[in-house]
Order: sequence, then structure tokens, then C-alpha cells
Amino acid sequence: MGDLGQILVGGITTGSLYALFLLGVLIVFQVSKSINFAYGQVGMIAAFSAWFLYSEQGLPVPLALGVGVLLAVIVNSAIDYAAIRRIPEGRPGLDLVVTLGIFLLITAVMQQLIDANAHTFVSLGADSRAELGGVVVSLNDGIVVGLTVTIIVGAYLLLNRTSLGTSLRASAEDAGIAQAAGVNVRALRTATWAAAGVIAAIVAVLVASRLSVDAFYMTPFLIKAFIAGMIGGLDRFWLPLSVAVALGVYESLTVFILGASAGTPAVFLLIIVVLALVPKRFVNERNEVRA
Amino acid sequence: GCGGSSSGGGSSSAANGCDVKEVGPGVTDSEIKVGTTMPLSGSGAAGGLGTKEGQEAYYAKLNAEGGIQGRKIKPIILDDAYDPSTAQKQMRQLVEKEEILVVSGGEGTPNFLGAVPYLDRKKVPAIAPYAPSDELGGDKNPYVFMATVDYIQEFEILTNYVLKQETPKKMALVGVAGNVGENAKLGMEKALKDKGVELLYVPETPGTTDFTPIATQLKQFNAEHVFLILTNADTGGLLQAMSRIGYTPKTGAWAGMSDDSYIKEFGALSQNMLVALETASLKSENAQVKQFVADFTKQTGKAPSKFNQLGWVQAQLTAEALKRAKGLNRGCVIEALESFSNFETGIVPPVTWGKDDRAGVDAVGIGQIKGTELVVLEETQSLQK
Amino acid sequence: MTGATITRPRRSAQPPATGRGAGARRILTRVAVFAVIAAVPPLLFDDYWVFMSAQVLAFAVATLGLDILYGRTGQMSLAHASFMGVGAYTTYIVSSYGHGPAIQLGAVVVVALLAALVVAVPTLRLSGLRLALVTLAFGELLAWVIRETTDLTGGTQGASVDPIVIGTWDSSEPLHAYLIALVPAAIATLLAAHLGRTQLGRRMLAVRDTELAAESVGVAVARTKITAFLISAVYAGIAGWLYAAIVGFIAPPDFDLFASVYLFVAVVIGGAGTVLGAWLGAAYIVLVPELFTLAGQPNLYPIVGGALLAVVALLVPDGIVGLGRGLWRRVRGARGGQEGSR
Amino acid sequence: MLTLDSVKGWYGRTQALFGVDLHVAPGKTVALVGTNGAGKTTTLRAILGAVRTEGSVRVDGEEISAKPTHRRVNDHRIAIVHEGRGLLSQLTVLENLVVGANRAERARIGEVLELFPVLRDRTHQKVSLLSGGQQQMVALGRALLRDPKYLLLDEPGLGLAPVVIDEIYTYIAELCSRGMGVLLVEQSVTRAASVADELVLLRVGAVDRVVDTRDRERVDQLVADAFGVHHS
Amino acid sequence: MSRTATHNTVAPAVRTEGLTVRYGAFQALSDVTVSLPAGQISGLIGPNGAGKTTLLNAISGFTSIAEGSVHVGHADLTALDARRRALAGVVRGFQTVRLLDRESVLTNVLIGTERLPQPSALAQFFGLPSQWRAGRRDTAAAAEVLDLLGLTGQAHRRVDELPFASRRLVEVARVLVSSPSVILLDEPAAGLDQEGRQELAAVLTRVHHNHPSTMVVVEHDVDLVKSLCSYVIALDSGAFLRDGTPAEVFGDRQVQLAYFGRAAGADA
Ligand SMILES: Nc1ncnc2c1ncn2[C@@H]1O[C@H](COP(=O)(O)OP(=O)(O)OP(=O)(O)O)[C@@H](O)[C@H]1O
Ligand SMILES: Nc1ncnc2c1ncn2[C@@H]1O[C@H](COP(=O)(O)OP(=O)(O)OP(=O)(O)O)[C@@H](O)[C@H]1O
Ligand SMILES: [Mg+2]
Ligand SMILES: [Mg+2]
Repeated sequence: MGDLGQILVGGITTGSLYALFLLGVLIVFQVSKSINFAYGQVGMIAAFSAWFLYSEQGLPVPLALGVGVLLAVIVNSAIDYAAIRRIPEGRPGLDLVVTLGIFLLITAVMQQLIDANAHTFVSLGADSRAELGGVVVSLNDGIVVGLTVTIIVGAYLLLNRTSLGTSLRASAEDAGIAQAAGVNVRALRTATWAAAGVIAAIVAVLVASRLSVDAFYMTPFLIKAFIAGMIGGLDRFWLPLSVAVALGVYESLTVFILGASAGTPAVFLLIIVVLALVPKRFVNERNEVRA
Repeated sequence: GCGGSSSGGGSSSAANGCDVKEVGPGVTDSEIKVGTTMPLSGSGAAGGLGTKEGQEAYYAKLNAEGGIQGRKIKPIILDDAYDPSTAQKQMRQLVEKEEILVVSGGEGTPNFLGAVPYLDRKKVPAIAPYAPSDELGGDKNPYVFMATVDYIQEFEILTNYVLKQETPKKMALVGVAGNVGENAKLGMEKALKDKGVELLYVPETPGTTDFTPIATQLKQFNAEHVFLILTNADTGGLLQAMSRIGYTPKTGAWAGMSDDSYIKEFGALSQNMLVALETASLKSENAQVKQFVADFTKQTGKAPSKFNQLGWVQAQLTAEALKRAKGLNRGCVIEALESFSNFETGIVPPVTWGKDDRAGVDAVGIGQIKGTELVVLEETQSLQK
Repeated sequence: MTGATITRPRRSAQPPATGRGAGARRILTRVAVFAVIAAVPPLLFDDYWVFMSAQVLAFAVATLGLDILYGRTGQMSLAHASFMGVGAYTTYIVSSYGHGPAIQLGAVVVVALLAALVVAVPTLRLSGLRLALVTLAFGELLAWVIRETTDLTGGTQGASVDPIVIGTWDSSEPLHAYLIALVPAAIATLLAAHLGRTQLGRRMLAVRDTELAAESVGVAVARTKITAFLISAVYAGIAGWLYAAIVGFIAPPDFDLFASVYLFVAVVIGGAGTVLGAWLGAAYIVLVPELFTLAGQPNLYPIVGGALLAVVALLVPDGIVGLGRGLWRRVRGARGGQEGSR
Repeated sequence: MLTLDSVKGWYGRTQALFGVDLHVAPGKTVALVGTNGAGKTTTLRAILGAVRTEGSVRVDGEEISAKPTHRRVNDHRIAIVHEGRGLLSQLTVLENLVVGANRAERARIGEVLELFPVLRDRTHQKVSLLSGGQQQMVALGRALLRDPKYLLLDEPGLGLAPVVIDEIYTYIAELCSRGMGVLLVEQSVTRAASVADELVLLRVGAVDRVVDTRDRERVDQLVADAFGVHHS
Repeated sequence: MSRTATHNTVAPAVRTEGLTVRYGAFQALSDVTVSLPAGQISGLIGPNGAGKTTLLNAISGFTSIAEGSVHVGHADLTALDARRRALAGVVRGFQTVRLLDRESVLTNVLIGTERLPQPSALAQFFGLPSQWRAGRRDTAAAAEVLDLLGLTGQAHRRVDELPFASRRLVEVARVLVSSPSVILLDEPAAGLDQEGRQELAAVLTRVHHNHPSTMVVVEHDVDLVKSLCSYVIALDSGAFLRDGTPAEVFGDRQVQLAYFGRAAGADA
């Protein structure tokens, strides 16, 4: 029983990280209808440069983290400004190609600037732990789940209790119409991409504190978050985020029960089964128009 | 060594023959081109970059000392991004465009294996690549001369070492899913045969985002020893997860963990971890090791790492073969390689190649991580002994 | 008859006004151009570049297939390289039993079709990113299967594949490999170009652009998607077969997610929906890294390759073919006088 | 006064407007007429800054051609009903109505719903599920919610039943009489002539002539010249 | 699968019986029983939201029917999906133009030939002779329709570059190219100028003359309905209101109230 509890704690924490990361993907998708393949690397920049700054350059850790977050914001906004915005309409797939290029660029540059090794990160509470009924819970787990819940709920309120959400979705669907209705689409986009940069940085720092940091470590998170997003639908809110948490738990359980090499096939079989069996209205992207 | 007419050879050996007068590709009056591919970018780059640096340092030193027969050695090291087909393409580039004489070392198993069929076809000898695989070192690929053991042997020796000290009831292995992990498991099974020790093998896929399940599984099994053959990052991640749930068995790991880049970062998590040593400890009192450290530091201005050491010894063995070759062509280099018998580099265990023997070494040392140091427990452990 | 409509396959039908003679002439011109270009590598290049050209042929077959699926039918697949892998590993297994190219090819086609059915049938209702996701899942599963069946497939370390031997030709010789690959590549091109002139090809376009309108005239949307998927998988399988024969060594990274993404890149960069674009894209992904080698900076590509990709994609959003069309129009516009005023 | 001074407009490299001059005074309705493709829609887009333009667009004397679209709309209280509705199909009726509106404008939502009672029960339905005519009401509602000073209408009667068209035109006339300037694009010249003070005939992206609607003869002449048919 | 060409056969009558369509709790059509006379052009009118488009959707299979049935000639089509109804000869246009935006006018029209017997996918893919015969037949049909609609000159232009009016015509051409026996058009004249409307009406009349079909046109333009249709059905709030000749229907008090918001007497 203790083991199962332990797995659940691990699964929920990892799932929360997927969810938080996915939140960043969602808001960007909603405002610019594009997928940023380099999003994980934006977070990586934050964590990896923070590591470099405090460990190699001797900056105080909080300052290093702050600089890292700032870098992520700058880079993410730059991706939008220099690339995504310049993609003409009606070119499906081009966003993937462009951001793939950026993904490769960021990876190579960071590897050149710092190095290609894996490094331990500040533990952020991973070493203060308590045992509850046979389950060991660390402060780090608490921080992860707490931050995730706070940020997601905050984002929900911001998007649904203010006119921001409407403007956001309006801009996403048709920037021209939104502008003609008086929405400052540019400012909205910039703000969203910047906010997504902050979220990426937070997730990347948390992940680094649980695993380690190098130029590649965020890619598995990116893939898992995308998976959750696509199962749940990138144009929804709670469903994909819940799927993200559930994915973390499911993954941990299959690895524990069926063995580690079953993790990958189990996750992907799940995708196929879910997408093949769930009712049609959950499967369709919500842009169906009547005949 | 054999005479110039050694063209007969067994079915397994590379039968070019050594024509003393022939001048091989890449050889001019002033220069001998050698080359290889390594991962210089992507997730495998750490090892490749270190090895490259080691080779370049050695050749720089050698060239400063006058080279070989008055010729400078020019190493060309291309990036294969740890990808087999890229490696093969780059190897073609080296052989067909750059016209290298021999392949000098290499780093990474699947990528190097990608180039091997091509090298076999082109009959280009490859000297001491670091690509531990049971595919290599035998008669299947006669042009590849190994100077490190494969993972089967490595883990057999490592397990034997533990069995010599104590008699555990349970041991576990977490390995990268696929050939690497399977081989390590095979080695452990060989050592544990008829010893009554229970073995749990947990394959792991790189890119695991949560190590709690694996750690919990290990804890549940409750092995006294957990052996690991994972990337640096995943080794660190797993040990962290194990400590997060309060499970701290004795650990052992493959030779990659004896590198500074690992110990510096994850040493604190890995106290008392046994590691296989493919190369001599840099702290060793051995005169050749001391000489190496001094030479490397002189060339580069910094202390060497394990991968630097590997690169260095790859270059050293290549140079030695070129020195011994009766003519500067591939056939003669192969003949020279086959004459190596317990050749001491001071870095890897003594190297022996023969007509039908491409394995080079069958031993690893055993070390242990203590503090931020790697303490050598045994210089070399051979399977023969 | 069928023509290598490689320059303007969008013109999916004979203009009613144009006589048949003009069409035939255009087709002949294109075949001639294709033949001339195809003759360049064996006549002018050294072994290494012939080898690279042979790889372009193999990848072109793959991108032509992906273009049918993505460029024309609008279905995004991130498993195209996996289907190449299916072809390559089938080749490996079949050839390890000593079977020759004909049986290999037959097996590749059958296995690719079966694999495609397995992916396509449960995913009929999906499109867009979600389809991409399921195909991605297929790719991961394939990687897992390869990893778990080391004895059969060589596992993570890969496997070396026996060359195709036809008479005195041996695909481990670059020149022979090139000539062997040229035939399937040419046929694949002809068929892909011809597809644009058929109702089948138009069904695909309709499914891509407006499923409702397609249905309203009687197009079987699901069946069209499956057909496209099957065709593209067979193309990919054959590409894998050629790839295995040309390169002689296959390993999981050759067919992983990134490989699939790169095929996708090829289609987009070349110009989605066009046969010429698929060729240009294949050439891009195979040859651009070589340009750095030519420039004496072989290790620079990983660093600037990504930036180059992003820049190229932004500069030519309609692909290289789109760029060419734009230039052509401009040239013609300059000749034909003022454009746009009605 | 909304003034266009030799405005040229382009789609990419294709020129669609070749110099349009236009004046819309507050309290006046100006109707833009012309055949399909004459540039009527493009003229409205030029006022909003949604196509690349040259020339001057002034509102109440202030030059606005350098401003981004949302500033023109918000600062100068211009609202538009797009051709083909221009609704956001992913959004609900309510969201479509309030998008881009500020707090004060939102407060007027009740007024708008009163005007189109059919929409009241459907405020939380997606607009894409409404009938064509209902969608047109949403589009109009969105513009009216902003209480615009200048209202641009691109074929507001498109796809509407006569009864609704009549209501809409009645309402427009009322707004106009309250001081709003209306620039109306209308396919039917008869209809345009009955609500507008002035007809502006566009031909190939330029103003062909401006006709006062009280001058019946010239209106008839315009119809004959522009469309080659005599309307009934 | 049988792909018998239904063109060239005599146009069938279209009948709906007790048709009810629900969207959640909302009833978009309630118990609608109408019959469209064979071989005639009928008009379908009614205020916005009356259910005209929904009725077309129900007949063409684009919405699911809660109750009732759809008959074409003697066949009950209720169980068939949209595609099979199209193959059976029921082809519709959309109120919002739906085209293959990046393709040429010709391609857009040719897609409509799907209804004609097409060779198997394999025969098409490998370019067997049957494919070439079908191709020639389709091209000829497309050329004829384009000519009829005055689009021949635009055949190779991308449709997204065309003015709206031409796009509308392309949508109509796609419907007409296969000479279906039942043609459903949803506001085909919306957005066309006066001249365009008159031309469209003339074209439709001519098409109908050449290939007699049962045609239904949803329109708000009363003049157009009057000049084009020999029969008119009026809907209101999802229910059948009235049918008959244009004069009868437009003369009906209830229709006038629903549609014009005033009775005829008030507006002389
Ligand atoms: N997005 C576009 N891209 C290219 N050309 C366009 C675009 N939109 C319109 N045009 C062209 O610009 C010219 C003017 O079009 P506009 O839409 O302004 O005409 P309109 O008078 O509103 O016609 P309609 O009565 O059909 O609405 C036309 O020739 C049209 O083809
Ligand atoms: N998919 C749907 N979901 C919910 N409601 C719908 C759906 N389709 C139609 N409706 C509703 O059914 C009613 C009838 O719509 P329909 O489109 O048939 O009207 P119409 O007569 O064509 O009107 P118009 O002349 O404005 O096009 C409308 O109230 C509409 O909102
Ligand atoms: Mg217009
Ligand atoms: Mg309707």
C-alpha cells in the first residue's frame, strides 16, 4: 500500500509538471494558433543558465534564477516576434518547421555556451522530507503541486472572469476581426508569450530540481505535455490539464506494475485507445461549423 | 611480429597483406591523415567532445616531437551526432574525400557500429574505438581493433568483484533498454551463475521523467546491490529518486561513471558507488599515468577527464601502430596491429591483438567514489585470472 | 501518356481550352528535364556524391509519399520515418533469410500496407494535430518493438543490411545503388504527378480543404484518407527498402521522431502539395549538411542548421516551389504588363 | 467628419483601390454602390487600416492612417459590420458581442439584446450554430454595442429576410438621425437610395460619381450606367 | 457498392414526412411534411432561423433526423449518409461558400464529378485506360458548366483570388457539373449584384431546361424567387407554413406577416 501511495505521489507531482507546462502551450496556442516546438528549450534556457550563473559564475541562487526566468521571457517573446508572427496565414505546419529550427538552434547554442554535460540543480526542498503512512513526501513535491494549482487556477480566473479570455480567443480565431472590434492583438500576443515564457521557466526549474539539467532534458516533458494537450484538446482548458495529471499517474503506475520498458508502449497504446474509443464530440477539434 | 608475407591469414583476419613499398591513402611526405567520427553535438556530445580533445592533445604532442618518420599526424574528427547513418556518411567522407589512412579511435557504440560495415567493405582498420559492444572485438568485424572490454565482460568482472567480498542474496540492475542493458544483464548472469543470488533487471528508457516507480520497485525487491548502466543524467535522477523515498542500497555502475563530469555533479548522491575502470585512475602512482597527466596538462592547460584519457590512448595506440608498420599503408598497419602483445599504455590494461584476436583487453579496474574522489580498489581485473 | 508533371502538378487537369498536343509536349519536356538531371550524378560526380545522390532518391520517394498524405490530403503524420523503418527492417529480416530484391520489395509493400491499416483504421475520425499524435505513438511503438526484439532486428545498436545484388550490380557500390534507386524513384514520381490529374487526387484535395463540400458531392472522406495513408506508407516502405540497400546499415535513430519531423520539414520547405517540392525537400534535408562540409565547416551544421531551417522556412513560406512560382509570375507579370487592375 | 483623400489600397502586389475620395458627415448616411469587385469592401478595410494603403484617412480632422486598427476603432469610435458577418465562430453569442468592448460599452448589452430578442435565449450558444440571419444580427449587435460615431456596414442585409432588413434599416435611419455617420455598402441601389443621403458609385477601385439621392433622375441614371439593367 | 449514374434519368419528386430535427432541447424542424414536385424549380422561403438550411441539411443528409423520413422518388433515403445521398443524386450547395481555396476553379468544379462513375482507386493511381476515359468525360462536363456560368476564362485561377461573386458561381458549378437529379441550393444569389443575380437566374433556368432536375432554391430575394420558381414552400419557426405557386404563397397573409412583417394590404 505504501508503495502504491509512493507511486501516486510521484505520478501526481510529475503529472502536475506536465499540466503546468501544458498551460503555457495552451495559452500560446489559443492566442496564436501555433505550436511552439521550442517551448521546452525556452524553459531549458532558464534553468540551464541559472545553473551556470550560480554554479560557475558564483551568483546568488535567487538572482541566478531571476536572470534565468528573464531570459526565458525574452527568448519566448523573441520567438513570437521574430518568427511566429511572420508566418503568413494558411500555412499549416510551417510553425512546426520554424520552431523546430529554433529548437535545434537553442539546443546547439546552449551546448556551445555552457556544455553538453548533465548537472545537478539546487534541490528546492527535495531533501527535506516527511513520512506519512509509509509514503515519503518531500517539500519539493509540495512546492510543485502547490505552484501548479496556484498558477492554473490563477490563469483560469484571469481568462474566464475577465474579458481577457474572450479577447484572447477572438485574436486566435481571426486577428483581423478582433482588431476591428478594438482588441489590441499585438499587445495581447506579446503578453501571452511573455507569460508563457515565465511558466516554461518555472516548470524547467522545478524539473531540474527533481532530475538534473542539461541542454536536452526538457524534451520528454514537451512530448508528454503535447500528448496530454492533444488528447484533451488544445482549445479546451480543464480537460487537457486533467489529462496531463492523469498521464503522469498512469505512466508511473504502468512502469511500476508492468515494468519500466512498458512505460512507452503503455502511454502510446493509451493514446490510440482513447482517441479511437471516446465519443466523437471529445475527439473533434472544436471548430466544427454547421453545414 | 610476422614477416612481410603474412597475407595468408585465417578466415577471420583481415587479409590485405603488407606491401612495404605501397604508400597508402592520406600519406604524403609531410603528413599522415587519420580520422574518425564522434558525437560532437546532441545528447551524446559530452563523451565525444572529451575524446576528441584527448586525441588532439596526443597528436599535438606527437607532432611537436617530430611526428612519425618525419610526418605529422593530421587527425580529422567529424560529428556523427550519435547517429549510425550519419556516422557512416561521415566515415565515407573521411575515407573517400579526406582519404584517411586509418580510423583513429571513436566514441559511442551505435554510431560507430553504423560505420563498421562500410569500414569492413573498404578494409580500413579502425584502431581502439570506444564502442563497447559484443558485436566488436571478435572475428565478425576483423578490421576493428578494440582496446576496451564490452559490457558483458565489464559487468561480469564488476559482479565477480562483489562476490569476492561478500555473498549478497539479491542484486538488481537498472540498464538502458536495448542491447546495452541486455549485455550488462548477461554479464551479471554469467557471474551469478549457480551462486544462488537473485537478480532483478529493470530496463529504463532514456527520457524517463519520473524515477519514483523504478526506485519503488527496487526498494520493494530490496536488493543489497543495485548496479546501473544509464546516462549520467538518468543515473543522477534515479539515485535522487531512491534517496527521496529513503532507499539506499550499495551501488555499482559502468565505467562511464568514473568520469569527472559525473563525479563532480552527482558524486554526493553516489557515495561508495563501485565503478568499473576502463582507464587507469588519474590519481594512480603509476609512472606512465603520471607522465600522461603531466603531458596532457602541458598540452591543454587543464587536468584530463576520463574521456580525454580515452582519446589520448586511442591516439597513442594508433600512433604506435603507425610507428610499427613496415610500410605506410593499411595492410602493413594491420600487420603491425596484430603484433601488439601486452602493450602497456599505462591508461588501459595491456593491449594484445593477434591474427584472430581483435579484443585487445579483457580486463577492467575497479574503483569507488569516495567524497569527490575516485579511489582505485584494483588496478585491473581480468576474466582470465 | 503519364507525364512527369514535376513543375506544376497543381494544374490538376487539362485546361479545357488547351489542345492535347501542348499537354503532351509539356510532359515530354518534363521527362527530358528529369532525365538530364538524373544523368548528372553518375556522369559528373565522384563516389561520395553519387552516394549522397542515391540517398536523395530514397528520401524523395519518402517525401513524395508524405506529400500525398500531408500536402494533398492534409493529414499530418509524424510516423512517416517509422514507415520507412518498417520497410527497412522488413528488408533486413527478409534479406537475412537470403531472399532477393523482388521478394524484399513484395514483403515491404505488404508489411507497409498492414502497418498503415493498423494506424489508419482506428484514427479515421482524427485529423490535424491529433492524428499527428497517434502517428507519433506508432513511431514510439515501433522503436519499442525494435528495442525488445534484439535477436530479430539487431535492437538499439542497429543492424547491417546485405546490399541488393542484381546481376553484377551491387548496391554497396554507390553508382549501382544510384542506378537501382533511380527506377523506383522515377516510377514513384510519375505516379505521384499523375495522381494530381485524377479524381482520386482531387478527392484528397477536397478532404484537405473542406470535408463538408467533399461529402456533399459524394466523396468518401474516410476511404480517401485511408487510401492516402496506404499510398504514403507504401512510398515510405519502399523508401526504407532503398535506404537500407544504399546505406547498408539501419538503426532506430534513422527512423525516430526527429527523422519523421525532418521528412515533414522536407515537404514543407520544398513546397507542400507539389511533386517538385517533395524532390527539393528531399534534396534539402540530405544535401544541406553537406554544404557545410563543402565549405570546410563540417561541424558547424548542428549549430547553425536549425537557424538556417527557421530562416528558410520564414523566407519561403510556400516552400521553394512557391518561391519559384512567385518569381516566375513576377517575370511574366513584368512582361505581360500591369497586373491586378480589372 | 470621416474623410478619405485619394486612398489607394493593395492586396499583396495587387492594387484594388486607385484613389478613393469620400466624406461621411455625422448624421449622414453615405451608400457605396458598385458591381462585385468594385472595391467597396476594400474601401471599408482601408478605413480600418486592414489593407495596405496610401493616401489620407481623417476622422474629425485627425489623420489616422498611421494608427493600428484597434486604435482607430477605440479612439475614434468606428465600428464595422463585416461582409459575410465576420463573426468568431468559436465564441458564443455573448462573447462575440462584447469582444473588444470596454466596461461602459458592455453595460449596454441589454439594449442590444432588446433590439434582437431572438439572441437573448442564445447568448451562451456558439454563433456558428445560429441561422444565417441570426448571425447577421450578432454582427450588427457587436457594432451597435460600441455606440459608434461612425458605423461601417458591409451589406448588412445579406441573407436576411425582408422583415429583418426593414427593421435594420429603420434602426440605422434612427441611429443616423441621432448623429451617427453611416457608411453603407449595399448591393441594391433602390434600397441604398431609400436610406442614404448620398450614393457613391465605385468603379474599378475609384469613385465614379457621387449622387444625391433626392435627385431621382441621376439615381436612375447611375443604376443604368453601373449595372446595365433597369431595376424594378 | 453500386455507383449507378442517376443523371440523365427522369428527375424524381422529393418528399419529407414528419421531419423533426432537434439540437439539444431546441427543435429546429418540427414535423415537416413537404413534397417538392418532380422536375421543377421550387423556392424555399421563410424568415431567418425558420429552418430552411436545416431542411436542406436533412434532405441532403448533413444533419441527423430525430423523426420522420426523406424520400426521393420511390427510394427512402433516411438511412443513408450524406455521401450516399449525393451518389444517389441529391447534391447541395452551401450557404457559406465552401471551396478548395488553394486550388484552381477547374479543380473545384471537377471535384463535383465524383458522382459520375469513377474507376477504382488503383485504376486511377496507375493511370489505366479507364482513368483516361473518365478524365476526358469529366473535363468535358466541367468545360460545359464553366462555359455556361461564364467562368471559362477563370478556369485556371486560384479560387481565393477571385471576387466573391465568382466564388459563389464556382460553388454552383460544382453542384451542377454532375447534372444531379436533385439540386439543393442555399441562397446562391446572396452577395451577388443585380446583374449577377439576373445572370444566375438565367443560368439556372437554362440548366434546368437542358437537364431537367428537381431543384430547390433557398432565397430571400423575392423577385428572384418569383422569376425562377414555379413552386414555393414557406417555413416559419421550424414548421411548415404554406406551399403553392409563388403568387399564392407570397399572397398569403400569414406568409406576409412572417416574412415581410406586414400584410399585403398595408403596402400597395
Ligand atoms: N484578399 C484578397 N486578395 C487579393 N485580392 C483581393 C482580396 N480581396 C479582394 N480582392 C480583389 O480586390 C478587388 C476589390 O474587391 P472588394 O472585395 O473590395 O470588392 P467589393 O466591391 O466589395 O465586391 P463585392 O460586391 O463582391 O463584395 C477585387 O478585384 C478582388 O478580387
Ligand atoms: N447545429 C445546430 N445546433 C444548434 N442549433 C442549430 C444548429 N443548426 C441550426 N440551428 C438552429 O436551428 C434554427 C434554424 O436554422 P436554419 O439555419 O435552418 O435557418 P434558416 O432558415 O436557414 O435561416 P437563414 O435564412 O437565416 O439562413 C436556427 O434557430 C438555428 O440557430
Ligand atoms: Mg464586398
Ligand atoms: Mg440558412
